[in-house]
Amino acid sequence: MASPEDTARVGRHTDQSGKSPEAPNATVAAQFQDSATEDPHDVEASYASFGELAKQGHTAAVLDPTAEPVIAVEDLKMYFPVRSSGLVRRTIGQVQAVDGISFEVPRGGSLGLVGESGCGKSTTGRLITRLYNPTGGSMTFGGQDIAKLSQRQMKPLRRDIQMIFQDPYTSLNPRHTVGAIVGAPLAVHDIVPKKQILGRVQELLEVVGLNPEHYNRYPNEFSGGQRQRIGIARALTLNPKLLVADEPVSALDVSIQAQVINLLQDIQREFGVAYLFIAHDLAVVRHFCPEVAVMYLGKIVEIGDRESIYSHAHHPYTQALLSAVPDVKQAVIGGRRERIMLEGDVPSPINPPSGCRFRTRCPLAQDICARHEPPLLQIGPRHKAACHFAGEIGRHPVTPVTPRLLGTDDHGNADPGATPSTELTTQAGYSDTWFDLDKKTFGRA
Amino acid sequence: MTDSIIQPRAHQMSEEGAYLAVENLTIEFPTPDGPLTAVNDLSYTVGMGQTLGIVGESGSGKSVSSMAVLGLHDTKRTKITGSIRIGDKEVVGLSESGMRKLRGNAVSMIFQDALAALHPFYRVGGQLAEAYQVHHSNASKRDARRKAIEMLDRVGIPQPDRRVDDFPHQFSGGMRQRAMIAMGLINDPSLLIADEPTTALDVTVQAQILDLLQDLQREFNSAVIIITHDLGVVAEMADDVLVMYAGRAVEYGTTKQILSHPEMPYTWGLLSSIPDVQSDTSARLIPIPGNPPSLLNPPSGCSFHPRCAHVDKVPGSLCSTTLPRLTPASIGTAHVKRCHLADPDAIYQREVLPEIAPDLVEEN
Amino acid sequence: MFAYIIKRLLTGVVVVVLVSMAVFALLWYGPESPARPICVQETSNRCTDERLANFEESMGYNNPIYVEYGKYAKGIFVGREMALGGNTIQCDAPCFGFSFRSRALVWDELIERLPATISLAIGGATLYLLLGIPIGIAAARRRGTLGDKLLVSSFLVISSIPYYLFALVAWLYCTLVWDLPVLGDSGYTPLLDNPAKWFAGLLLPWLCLGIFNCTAYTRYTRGAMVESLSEDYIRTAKAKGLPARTVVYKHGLRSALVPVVTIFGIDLGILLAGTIFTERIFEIQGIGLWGLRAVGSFDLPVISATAMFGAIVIIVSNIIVDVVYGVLDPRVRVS
Amino acid sequence: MSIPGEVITTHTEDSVVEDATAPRELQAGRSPLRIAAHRIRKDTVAMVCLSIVMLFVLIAIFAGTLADLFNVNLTVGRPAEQLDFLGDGMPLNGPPNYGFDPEHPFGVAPKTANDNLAYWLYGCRTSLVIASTATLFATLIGVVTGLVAGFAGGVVDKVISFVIDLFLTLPFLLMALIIAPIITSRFASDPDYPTIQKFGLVAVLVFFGWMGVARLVRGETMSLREREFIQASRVIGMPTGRILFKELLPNLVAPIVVAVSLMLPGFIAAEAGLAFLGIGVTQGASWGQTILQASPYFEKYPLYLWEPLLGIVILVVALNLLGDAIRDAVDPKTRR
Repeated sequence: MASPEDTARVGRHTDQSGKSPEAPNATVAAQFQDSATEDPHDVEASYASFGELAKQGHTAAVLDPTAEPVIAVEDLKMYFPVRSSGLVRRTIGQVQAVDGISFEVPRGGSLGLVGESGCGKSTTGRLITRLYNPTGGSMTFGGQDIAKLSQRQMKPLRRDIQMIFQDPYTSLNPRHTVGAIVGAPLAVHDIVPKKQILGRVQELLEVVGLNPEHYNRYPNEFSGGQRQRIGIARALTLNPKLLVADEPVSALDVSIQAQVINLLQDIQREFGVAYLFIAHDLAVVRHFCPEVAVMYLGKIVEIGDRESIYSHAHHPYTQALLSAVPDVKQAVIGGRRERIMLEGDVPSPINPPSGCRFRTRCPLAQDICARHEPPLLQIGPRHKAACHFAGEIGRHPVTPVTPRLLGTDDHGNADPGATPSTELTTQAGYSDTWFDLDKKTFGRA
Repeated sequence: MTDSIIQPRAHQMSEEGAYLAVENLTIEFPTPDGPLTAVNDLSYTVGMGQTLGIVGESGSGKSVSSMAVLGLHDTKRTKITGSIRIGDKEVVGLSESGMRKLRGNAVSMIFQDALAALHPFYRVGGQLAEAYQVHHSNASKRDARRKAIEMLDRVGIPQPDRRVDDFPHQFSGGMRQRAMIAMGLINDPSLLIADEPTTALDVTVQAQILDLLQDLQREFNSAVIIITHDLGVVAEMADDVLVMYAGRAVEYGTTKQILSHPEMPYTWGLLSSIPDVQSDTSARLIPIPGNPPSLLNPPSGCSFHPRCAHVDKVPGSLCSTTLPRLTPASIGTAHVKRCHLADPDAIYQREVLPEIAPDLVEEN
Repeated sequence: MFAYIIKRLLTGVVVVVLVSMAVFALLWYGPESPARPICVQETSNRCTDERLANFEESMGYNNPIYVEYGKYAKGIFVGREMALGGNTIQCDAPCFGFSFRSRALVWDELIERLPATISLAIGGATLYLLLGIPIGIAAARRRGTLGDKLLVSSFLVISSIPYYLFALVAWLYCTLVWDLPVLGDSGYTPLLDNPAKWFAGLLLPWLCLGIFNCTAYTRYTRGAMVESLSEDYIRTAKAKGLPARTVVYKHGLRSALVPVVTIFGIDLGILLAGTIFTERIFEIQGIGLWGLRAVGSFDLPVISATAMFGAIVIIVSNIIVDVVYGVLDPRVRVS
Repeated sequence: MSIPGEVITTHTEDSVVEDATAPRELQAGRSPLRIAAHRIRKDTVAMVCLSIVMLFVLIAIFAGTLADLFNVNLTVGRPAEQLDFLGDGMPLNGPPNYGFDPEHPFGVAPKTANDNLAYWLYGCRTSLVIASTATLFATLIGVVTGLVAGFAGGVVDKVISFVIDLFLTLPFLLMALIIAPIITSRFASDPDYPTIQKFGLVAVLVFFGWMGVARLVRGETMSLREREFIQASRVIGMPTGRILFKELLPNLVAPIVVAVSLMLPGFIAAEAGLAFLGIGVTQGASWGQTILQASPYFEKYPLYLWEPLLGIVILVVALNLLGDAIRDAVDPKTRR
């Protein structure tokens, strides 16, 4: 019920099944029949009491600040050509789906990538798994820049970078058994002899909480949550170091979402896998990822650890996003938080606004925002924000903080006396010195 | 059903002037695999100016029950028993023409996917005007168009006099949902049913739509039912909450009661399986094990018992043999629950809350 | 949209040119000598090698193929003079040559026979649309009932029968066996000569086309309606309080018609391009029968003209379908 | 209309024979195709049609044996002895004027006095051999071109799509009428002329019959290519060949089976139709040819026409209904 995909799928079989003649009834009936294909007795979690069940649930993931990056992405770009529809199909523009983003994923840790639809977060995931060839930038993984590798050179590295997909209904080949799906990576990479594949598959099914005896069943015999587990098992087959999880739970029912999130955390603890966790649900990302990057129109506008982003957001977009999330427990304590309402819609990525891309909807926007793109500035030990008026909610500075770095005056006009700072970089990680917003200089806090 | 003895009245205020009163509603569909009871003995009320949130998983019957309020089920293929009273009118068994006078007029509905719910071939303004004209037969085309523009303006669509001639696909997702709301409110309905109105939308747009709905409700003083799977939406929007599982109401009360003192393990499960955007990071995410049940072959006794982690606290095999009645909760007067647990609130406060919201425990 | 139509038209022209080239080449390289049929015809079956060579010479078959194709193409646009057994025939544009069999200009014969084919196709199409769409709607509204099931399965059986056998049996019974007064006299009389005879002569073929194809259109319409009536916007329309008639006809039918119109456009093109079976069985002197006779006697210019005619009709009807699609569906119109 | 290229593409409407609403099937460890096969086995209409088709296939295979069994053959009859030239030219024994003639169970033809049963049996063989050969080749060509166009995309797809559209523009019947005699006329004096005629006909049918499958496979491939499971296999590092044949192709089996099952009756009808128009198999036994010869005698000798006509109609209808049942059974939209 939750996702539009789900609904669409349910809608689809009713169109043609012709089983129930009246439209609303047909939809309803198909829905129930759909959930009925799931085996009600196949409860994966084994528990005796609530206490035990609770122990299987995890608390929020914790950041390991000493972890080395498993992947460092710098200035990554992906432009899709837009062709005219006329007689001659010329390239008339580019969708700047991802436009110069930099971040690191720590080894064994998780980075959350959040943003609204169309912000480029899924494209980023597909770039890292090299489903797309990047337009520019670098992705350093294991000492190699995988952005520039050919598909052939990429093959050995594919073991280390795997992906979990959003839609459990289209991400599994309906014509293959679960065993074939989960074992395919082994067969492709010729890692173990054919005879041992089955053993490994059963082991993996057990890891993801499925009955290992079900290896010769087909995906259509499993529920959405179980299918997602199969997808996870497939991604784990090659013992990857990095898993790109593209909205892994958004197509699932609420109660099933928690099962899958806990499973992903179990896996992280057991195998030390790092996640790039792409999602639009800020609460889930907060729980799952100690570090979060917020994207808007192909750019990272703010990135930092959980505390920085969720409690001390400095970018007005992050603040608006957070204030829009409904909060269950707030209602218990009483009332609702004040919301920052964003006007209008997200502009087209084909022709993004000049300067800061968020300025058309930003309550703080001034002249400088249209003239200069704000640099992604490190403003804390693990916190970067890209805003000329970076500041905590309600405490944004009156004058921009960036002119001296950019070599301009407060309105963004070129200041002949100033020189742009050399401290602005696109580096992926955090440095030991950062920009102090109060003093407007670089230094350690 | 003996449950009908207890008439749940969630909100004290609405006891007198309930605009919509659903009593012992049961909806059954014949399917090739046998009859399927999608809604079973459901009762609730909504008063003018009040908002009821109905929460549940896929197939819990939340949409089916509200579609029955509008009589949208095929009468030939659906067995509906019980009573639905809108104002003073009994809707169950009402003729098609009588039903039609209510639909879109006294009661209107907003659907989840506005792109699919608006006709792709007709202009937005035309679809709004049509909704107006069908209940205002003496209104001219011009009046209807003026009304459409006025409503588009009311829901915050910029340049409504120009956008009125757009087709739905020319609108953005948020604007389509606004247009849907404008269509729902064009005849000034007393009851508005919003079926997952924000599920397909981004979170900032969702916030806009929810705010809009609240403002409009205040303005029109209508009764609102909001159907959702998102407890956060309910927490922000609703005065009362009805939690449904496998076609039955399992818990019903004021939002504050339900969210702070839930007494049914399924509600606990819902609360514990979603993280909160501000909660303590030491809160655990505890899923509900297993999958939603089949309604063709529902579990015996309490339909939640195969997934319930607290069955061991109920003596004997009561949970799997006997369907618990809707009984008053231990805390609060306007609060009923369907559970065999003897002192659910204590269990919640002692066992569940420390795991899922340790910060809230300390406050108590 | 305009640019799109221009693009489609240009592609269409390319396709027609390719078709004409292909047919020209086929006939040129195909039979033993392309001049033999005309030689046989003109010499009343006394075509000696010498005479054949003469004909080949005068027809230009000794020249390279591209030269002759050039002449042929030029003739279509500006006309040309053609040699025939010592005489010269003036062939005005559009010149597709002359028929070897009748010695008449191909274009004139085509124009003469066109009304028969058009009458046949339009009449048949009108009938099957008028029958098929309403029955389809009715079936969709009563979907799942016994009547619907019976109708749909019997129509499935009928539409599975090869059309020409259906038409043949109808003709045999109506004409030979029962000798029905009106239905029995099939054949084509120009509408302006005698409207009653025109009608009587085409009635049986119309009925055959209409009844046979209406089974298919009933199924298309029913399927499209079933799909359209299960859309979300139908539920919205009901929830607005619209009367059932408005819901079904204004909201449901409008979107159901789009696929039906698409199929209709393509079918009409095929129908116009190749009513060979109908014309052959009912002896209607239309384009199809003309082409069939030409094939039998290797009447090369007529064969190429009919092939090009068929291709043009199908291309044009495809373009019209696309345009109509755009008019019906605003989502296509804008993009 | 019996245009093979269009057979598949025009079937856009939903399942017509309502699913036999079988009780919930036990789906443990069964592939979607096996589930489909199971549904077909439960479908009475489909099973009856399948039996009919199998019967015709057996007749085609054992045409010679059956002809021997009835002691009839294709050799030219003896018109002078067997036909009543003084009367109406009808046979002296058997139908239509006399009762059953055990020597010629289906009667003999007027004018030639050929044995109808022998021509019927061999006509069945001709129909099925030509149609199934044409189906095989048209499917092969269609699948390969469709797969390549759909998966490669870009220029390759544009070129293939143009060719498909070009072929769809050609009026099938007319072109078949033109091409068939051109192919065969060169071999008019060849002793093996009937065989060449058959091959020519197969070539024509394939030539104009592959586009439907190609378009279908192209479309399916394009939509499957975007599915996440194909992307998943790319992420695994699966080579393109393996993706095409191990991941994509198995998902195309169902639509291809449906296309084939609807193409076969189309070709049978087309073969007979061409013969009826005087093209195609004019030498040797063909149901269409017999129909052409029989229609002038219909008034006096209806049985002569009805024999081949019913042969075609029963076979084609059975195949079409079977194809329809197969489509319902494998259609992922009707599957739960």
